[in-house]
Order: sequence, then structure tokens, then C-alpha cells
Amino acid sequence: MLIKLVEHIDLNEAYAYLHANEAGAVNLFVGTVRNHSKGKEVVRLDFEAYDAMAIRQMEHLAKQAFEKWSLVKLAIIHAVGAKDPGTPVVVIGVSSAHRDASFEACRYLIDELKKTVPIWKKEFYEDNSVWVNAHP
Amino acid sequence: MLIKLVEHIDLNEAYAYLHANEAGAVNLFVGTVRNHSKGKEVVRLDFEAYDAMAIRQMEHLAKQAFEKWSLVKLAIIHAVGAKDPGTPVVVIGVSSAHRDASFEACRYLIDELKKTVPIWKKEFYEDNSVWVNAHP
Amino acid sequence: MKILLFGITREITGQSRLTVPANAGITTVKALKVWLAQQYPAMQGLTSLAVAVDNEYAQDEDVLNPGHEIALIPPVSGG
Amino acid sequence: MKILLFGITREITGQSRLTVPANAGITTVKALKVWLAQQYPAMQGLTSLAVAVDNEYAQDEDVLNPGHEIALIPPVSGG
Repeated sequence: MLIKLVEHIDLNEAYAYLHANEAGAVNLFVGTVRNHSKGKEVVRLDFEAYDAMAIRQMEHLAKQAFEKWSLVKLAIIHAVGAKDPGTPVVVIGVSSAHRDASFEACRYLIDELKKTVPIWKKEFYEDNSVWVNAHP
Repeated sequence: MLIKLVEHIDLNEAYAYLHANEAGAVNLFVGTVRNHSKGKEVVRLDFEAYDAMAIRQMEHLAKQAFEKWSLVKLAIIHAVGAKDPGTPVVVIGVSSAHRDASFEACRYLIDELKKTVPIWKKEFYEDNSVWVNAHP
Repeated sequence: MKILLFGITREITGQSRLTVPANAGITTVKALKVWLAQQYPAMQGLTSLAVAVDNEYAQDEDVLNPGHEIALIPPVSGG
Repeated sequence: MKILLFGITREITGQSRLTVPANAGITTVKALKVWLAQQYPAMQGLTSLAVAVDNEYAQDEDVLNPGHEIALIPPVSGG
């Protein structure tokens, strides 16, 4: 599996890794920073990670996915640092013999990543900034 | 929407088209030719399309997807001609504000494409060849 | 009336465009299918066989007009 | 005992590494949370606050050992 934190997301790197002659299906999810959040214009974002734990938790998710589905390969790549709206910040990719597994595992991985992987997003607006999800 | 038949699938073209600042999620499905089918080694494949009708039917599917989900952009690109095992032959991509829509629409489009779009695959093995699905 | 052929139907008939003689009296999709089954018994072995008119799937009762683009659609296998 | 801080907890405390004095008598995750709420009332306003030990999520009853890597995990927002 390919699991890492990077400055810049490279979709081709993920696809090149996932490609395999025995895999008939590849599902890729790319999460990008939207330019609006709760009605306010987002001018910049900053992603901070607890690197070692983020990798560890992504490895746990990968292991769970390999146990739940019959997969060929799996990639989880998350960006850190300052990002402009529109920039890809996460790519999750799964290859499998048949498409059910790649769709389901990819969805599982992004859903769980958002719950458990220690990465934090700070949104900057024109007049202030906020750590997303920090407050109810 | 970006709908076309091509000689060679270009994942970057699809992603570049789908990218939009108001889209937070992009789901991409890449279907590749496996090197085995029903236990036999596939040495080559040939994809034939009824071009005009294939485009028309893909347009119908795109329209249905836009009606069912709130989507930003959508791409359906299918390859035609002789392909080696491992080659990508179809890419479907959907961008949306939130990920539910992109995952669900992408899955819908590939499932429906396989049922209704007039494209035919011939698999060549060492000793013979077969039009896939032609016979019960 | 001319019929476009693809995939296995092209192989079964040995041609990519089939001419249905006017004296065959074919006026509907259903009649065309019956005629094809008689002319090319191998067509009956297919999983399914649809007819398209002007790039849309047609129903058995639809009337065929020689001015339209008519095609046979054997079981598709794209993706 | 040293505690790694990220995101909003780093801003609340004004530091990226917090030292819990030995005389605070903190031995469990639960005790650490209680101590933090007293020292930094703003922590109580967070949606949630987890504690990680050696890169794994810890439970309230888990014992904290100064030799382990301990971190506060405010609500995550990756992806």
C-alpha cells in the first residue's frame, strides 16, 4: 500500500501505483478545497498533521479495507501545508478485480479518514479564520 | 459534460475537466482490461463501438445523472480499438460539492454504461476469441 | 432497407451492412427479428438482440422506416 | 510529562508542547482531561478532545506513562 503525507497531491502517482494487470477496476476519490464554506468565501487553507499518528491511523484503515474487501492495491495520500481553494488535498485510490470492491473500499476509506486520521484544517476567510469542526 | 470515444484514455484530461473550485469531491472510475477472463489468459482485446449511438446513449446517462444528483461536472470517456491487457479502457468521473453525489453518480454511470451503451469487446486468447456476453 | 451491423452480428452475417429486400415485407422491429432468425439461425443463439432506430433503442412494435438509421445491437460489453 | 499539541489546542495553549508538572499527580487519560479543563477552560468548548498514546487513540481509563508519546487530538478535519 502507498500511504503518505505530501506537499502536493499527484493523481498520476496514485494511479500508476494502483494499476495492475489483474485489477479490472480502479476507483479514485479526490478531495479538493472548496472556495466557499458555510456561505463565506474561503481565501486560503492550512492543513496540519500529526505526521506519525496520521500515517499509523491510515495504515489501520488500509488494513481494515484489505480485510473487508478483496483488493489488489490501495493508496491514501494527504496533503499538508497552505493550500489555495480548488487544490486537491487528498486522494484515495483502490484497485480490485471487480468494481464493487474498489467503490466500496474507497468510500469507506475517505469516510473513516475524516473521522479518525489526525489532520486539521484551518479555513481563512477575508476577516477571520477557524479550525474546522473544532467547535459545535 | 465531456463525453467521447478515444484511442487512448487520458486520466489527466478527465481530471482537468472535472476540477472546479466549487466542487469538493471528484470520484473517478477507471476500468482496465484484465489479463484473465474465466480462467483463460487474455492476450489482446478489441473494442468496437457504434459511435453515434454510443455517444447518444452516454449523453442520456449523463442527463439522468444530472437529474438524480447535484453534480458540478461529469466525464465519460471510452476507448475503442485493439488494447493490451492492463490498458485503461474507460474512465468515468464526476465532481460535486459533497462526496455522496460523486460516488453514487459515478457508480450509476459505469453500471448503466455496461448495460446500454453500444460498445462491444472481443477477447483474444491463445487459441481462440470470443465476443464477450454474446452467448448465454 | 439497410441495417448496420456490429460485433458478433457482423461476424454472423459476414458483412457490416445488411440489405433487407423490399419484398420481405418487413415493417416492424418484431418482423425484422423474425426475418433475421430465419435468414441467420445463429442470431437465435445470442443472449439478446436489440434493434436501434436513429441511435435509440426501439421496441418490438415500433415501425421501421427505410429513411431511418437502423442497426442491430447484440449484447453490449463495454466498460 | 510532555504533551504534544496540534491545531486549536496549540492555539489555546500558545505552545506546541505542554509540560504537565509532576506534582499535578496525573496518571490517567481522564485525569489529564480534567486537569486540562481547569488549566485551559477554552478546551471545554471543543466538540471533542481525545488523547493519543504512542500514535494510538487512548481510553479515559488508560494509564499515562511519561515514557510514552502523549498528544491531544482535537476534532479532526482532514480529507
